[in-house]
Amino acid sequence: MFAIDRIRRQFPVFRLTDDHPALVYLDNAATTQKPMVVIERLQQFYGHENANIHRGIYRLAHKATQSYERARTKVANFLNAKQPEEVVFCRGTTEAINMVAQGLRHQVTSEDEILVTAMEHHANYVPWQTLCKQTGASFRVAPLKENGSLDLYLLGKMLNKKTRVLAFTHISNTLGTINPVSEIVELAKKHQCLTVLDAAQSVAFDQVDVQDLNCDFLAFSGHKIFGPMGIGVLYGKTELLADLYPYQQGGGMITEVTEQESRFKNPPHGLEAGTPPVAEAIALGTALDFVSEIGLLNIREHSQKTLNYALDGLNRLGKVNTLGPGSGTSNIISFVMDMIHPHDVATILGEAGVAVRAGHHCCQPLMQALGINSTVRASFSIYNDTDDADRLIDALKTVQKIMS
Amino acid sequence: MFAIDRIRRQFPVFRLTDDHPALVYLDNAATTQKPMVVIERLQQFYGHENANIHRGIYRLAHKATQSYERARTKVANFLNAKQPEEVVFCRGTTEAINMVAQGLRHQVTSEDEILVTAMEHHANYVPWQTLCKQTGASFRVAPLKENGSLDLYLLGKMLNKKTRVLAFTHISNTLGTINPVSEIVELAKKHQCLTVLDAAQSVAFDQVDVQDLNCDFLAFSGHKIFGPMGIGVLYGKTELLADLYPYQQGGGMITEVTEQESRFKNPPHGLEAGTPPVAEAIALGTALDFVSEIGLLNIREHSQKTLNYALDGLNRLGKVNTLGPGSGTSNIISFVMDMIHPHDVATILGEAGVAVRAGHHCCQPLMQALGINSTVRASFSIYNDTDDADRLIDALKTVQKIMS
Amino acid sequence: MSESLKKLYHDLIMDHQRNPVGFKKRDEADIVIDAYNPVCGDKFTLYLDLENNKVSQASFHGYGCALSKAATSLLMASLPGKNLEQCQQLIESYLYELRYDSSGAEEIVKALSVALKYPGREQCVVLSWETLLKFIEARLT
Amino acid sequence: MSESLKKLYHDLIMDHQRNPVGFKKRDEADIVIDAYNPVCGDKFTLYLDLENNKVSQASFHGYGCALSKAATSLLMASLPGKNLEQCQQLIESYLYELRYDSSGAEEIVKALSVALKYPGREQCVVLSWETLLKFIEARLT
Ligand SMILES: Cc1ncc(COP(=O)(O)O)c(C=O)c1O
Ligand SMILES: Cc1ncc(COP(=O)(O)O)c(C=O)c1O
Repeated sequence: MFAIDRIRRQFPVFRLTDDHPALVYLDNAATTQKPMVVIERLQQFYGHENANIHRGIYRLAHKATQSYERARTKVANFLNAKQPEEVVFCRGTTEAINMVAQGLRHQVTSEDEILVTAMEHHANYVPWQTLCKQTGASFRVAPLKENGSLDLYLLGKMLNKKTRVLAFTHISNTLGTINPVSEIVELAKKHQCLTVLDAAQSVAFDQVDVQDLNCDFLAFSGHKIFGPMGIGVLYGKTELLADLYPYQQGGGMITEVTEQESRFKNPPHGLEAGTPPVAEAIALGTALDFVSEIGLLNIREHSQKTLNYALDGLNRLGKVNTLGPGSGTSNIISFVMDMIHPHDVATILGEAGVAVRAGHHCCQPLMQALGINSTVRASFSIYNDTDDADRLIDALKTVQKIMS
Repeated sequence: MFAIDRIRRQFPVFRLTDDHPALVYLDNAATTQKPMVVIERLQQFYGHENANIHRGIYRLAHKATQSYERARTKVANFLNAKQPEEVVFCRGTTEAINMVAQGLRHQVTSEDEILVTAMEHHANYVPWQTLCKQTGASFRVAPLKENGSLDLYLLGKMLNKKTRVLAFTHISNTLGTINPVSEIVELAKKHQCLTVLDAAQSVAFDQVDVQDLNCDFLAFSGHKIFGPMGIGVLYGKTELLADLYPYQQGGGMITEVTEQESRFKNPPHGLEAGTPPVAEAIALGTALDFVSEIGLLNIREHSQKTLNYALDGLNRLGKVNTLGPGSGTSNIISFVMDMIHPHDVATILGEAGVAVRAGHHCCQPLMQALGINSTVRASFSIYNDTDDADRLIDALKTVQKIMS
Repeated sequence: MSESLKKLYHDLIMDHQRNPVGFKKRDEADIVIDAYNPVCGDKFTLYLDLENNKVSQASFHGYGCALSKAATSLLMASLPGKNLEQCQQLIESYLYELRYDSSGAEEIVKALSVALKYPGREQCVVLSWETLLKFIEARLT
Repeated sequence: MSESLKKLYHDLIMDHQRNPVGFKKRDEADIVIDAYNPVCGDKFTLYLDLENNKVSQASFHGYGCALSKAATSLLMASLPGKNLEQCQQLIESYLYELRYDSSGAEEIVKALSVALKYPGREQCVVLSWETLLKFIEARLT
């Protein structure tokens, strides 16, 4: 049984105070709230374990280094990576993808093609576009079917022996569409093409197993899975991480520096320049423990159930169009209301204490493909229940009343 | 009066527990300890104010955005920048410098020269060396005088009309040498050369006024000034920030994306791709408030006094050589002991509860210039007192006894 | 519905949004200006005709929220008969009232000024006005 | 001084560090190997002569901490008279004792194994040994 009350109680933000009268937080795709254990882990580190890592010869520094590396192991286990060395800590999904794109820059030529999809977040679109501008490679965008799902047939046809990278998202942060990752990776592998998976939305929704999916690189953000901001993960297969030119250079990633040249450590440390967010990495480890304890199967089931309940309510409202093929399969739903602008919806919802996002959700190319300007997005997590969905629907009724 | 007891009490790490029997923390150049206000600010944000920024239309997101931007203003005031827009948040000094180096890449040619000094931290050395390898520009290193201070005469001669960038440190993290920034900037300005100041060690020691120093860019790390890890600052003059190609691309820094091209926001937001470390930026603002309340003049005076007290003790010990010209002028001191390896010193000190650093301090070129392999470094901050210095000296006596 | 929301989605605003003044495409107009906020996707095109240096006709078309539509509609309603200097003055005083002091303003401006109290909504009520202001400033110098 | 430190800076170790076995440069040796850890800056050069496939002379020179010097000195003392296979076995059992079980080891190995309990000091006691092991493994295959 999924004990929602017990889970909610672990999130201080939902405790009723004058500041936050009964928050209905449905903006989980932007960032999740933080459970007490994660907040306390930060507090414990900064209050009692704080030291820089990197070969400190005193106990505090040694202990910090060990905790940091233990967090790496936790991430590796969470993703079922082959070894902790496949896990590079970085700021978040955005930095992880930029690290790969710029790390490949010295290898990419004007003969090459880079393929992304029309449903990518700007973070998995613009870095590749930039790489193409820098190298002369061709930037190609796999189109969607009319229902907003990826057209696998056309994707397959766009892949060819020139395709160096296929970068795509696991779950669309706008539509909630779940892409068939294994199938897409298999298509790419036929052409020896590198696969970069944006897992920002999937890691907190479903079990993500990198060996099973067989993607070459994967990126996610700690703050979207109950962890702190400023920490994220680039996973990469060992030999492929080693091929990346270090995105940043500085302390901790060096073996030797002379005036003539520098030599860098192997990954992951060779890709982590400077003082990393040690406390944040450790607290991310705590967040992953928290998730594992609840169980991703339970999380998926619960979020789907809650979202489907909300979806029913939306459909009964009338004059609401839900977008994309994924409605009801993930924890994200996007919709537009007849003749009512998403910003007006979000303002009125916000006033009713219901937090949703309105806009293009950093997916302008997707908006262009769908022929719309913006949507209202509600995204559900472990602490949302049917009461939250009811409050959402009630508030939408108010919207329709005001705007009619 | 500098009320050291009152200050120490604000740092939980110094409360005596079984875990930390009377820690003597002299590794402040690596990272500083955190006061309660900073830890509590993080707790408050993650527990009650947590939301992503970037145009959220509900109150929580709006408040987070405001707090984040208020932290930017605090940093600007702290540095006496002309406007908040000159402050870009990033992970730390290392990322800030890499942002500048890579941001200039499209402008640098094989005709250009980049000048650094022989006392730079790897973070202000290797990114420039890399930029030179990428562009064919010449990498030049200004030498030190025999006493370990910068040779300003030779520096002036190495500057010429081809010099695009002069990157140098305010305070050497190894020797504690304080460089005459204004004088050096003036030399550089004669040749229209960009100046990049590594202020990682100076912001927590002395008032740093960017208008006064007139440097073009400046970098520092939050974790070295009582703030959290994972947050740092790139300061840049407005029109120069605008010249940098965005180091990273993703959400929040875009105005418009089409398949053909993308347009970016102006700095600072155009240089902050993806979800930034919002909580950490806000807590950095709290840390700067904390510093300002104590007063940098007081901090400098106190750290110098404590360091000089320790220096006396060191000199009385005998068979100890302090390095560099800066001994006693900053809060950092490096030394070597006759016939005793720094690692053995640090191990024995560590066992005595005295935390110092031993090694090359991410300054291999400096070590080569000094003809040594490593040093022992003790660095002092506001919570260190003469008792700490006494404990250091006592422990060094033990070292000499064991190793004799 | 809260008092504040009632003010924001005031009848005066909703009237403008339901029946906007001069909501029609006129590609043949003397002056055609795009008021576009790429960040939120709102985009209006403003069409002005000048006769004897005065605005003889003003209309607009495009896509935006209730607030931006009402604000643009109000702008269109206010322009006819004014020369560019007068238009400039009008816009400047609108923006001033909105941002600093709407106590002496028309009821509809008072209503629109409530938008500034709402997260992320300021752009909606100034977009068209500021775009036209920039255009006029460039024209007049 | 704590008990643990007494063990680490044991007399046996300090004897080696004060009077290391075969501490001399011999550039003319049959085999010259650099044992270098760029991260900490320690660097020893190992010099070995072979006669009838056996180590006839072993010496070293360079810079390192007390522990790395003692560990290298012990290595030099242990090599003479052994062929490469035997050297390999010797090193492997040293590394095993150090890391997993020093209960049956010589006193000095027991002392050196204490280094593994100290932050950042493991490299010191294995650097020369592992470097030579790698060399021998490459030679023998
Ligand atoms: C002078 C100097 N520059 C740069 C750095 C790098 O700072 P960070 O590791 O926080 O990026 C440091 C600290 O290690 C430093 O002392
Ligand atoms: C699918 C997807 N990719 C990338 C990102 C960017 O993540 P971050 O802002 O944490 O770097 C997000 C979140 O905004 C996302 O939803």
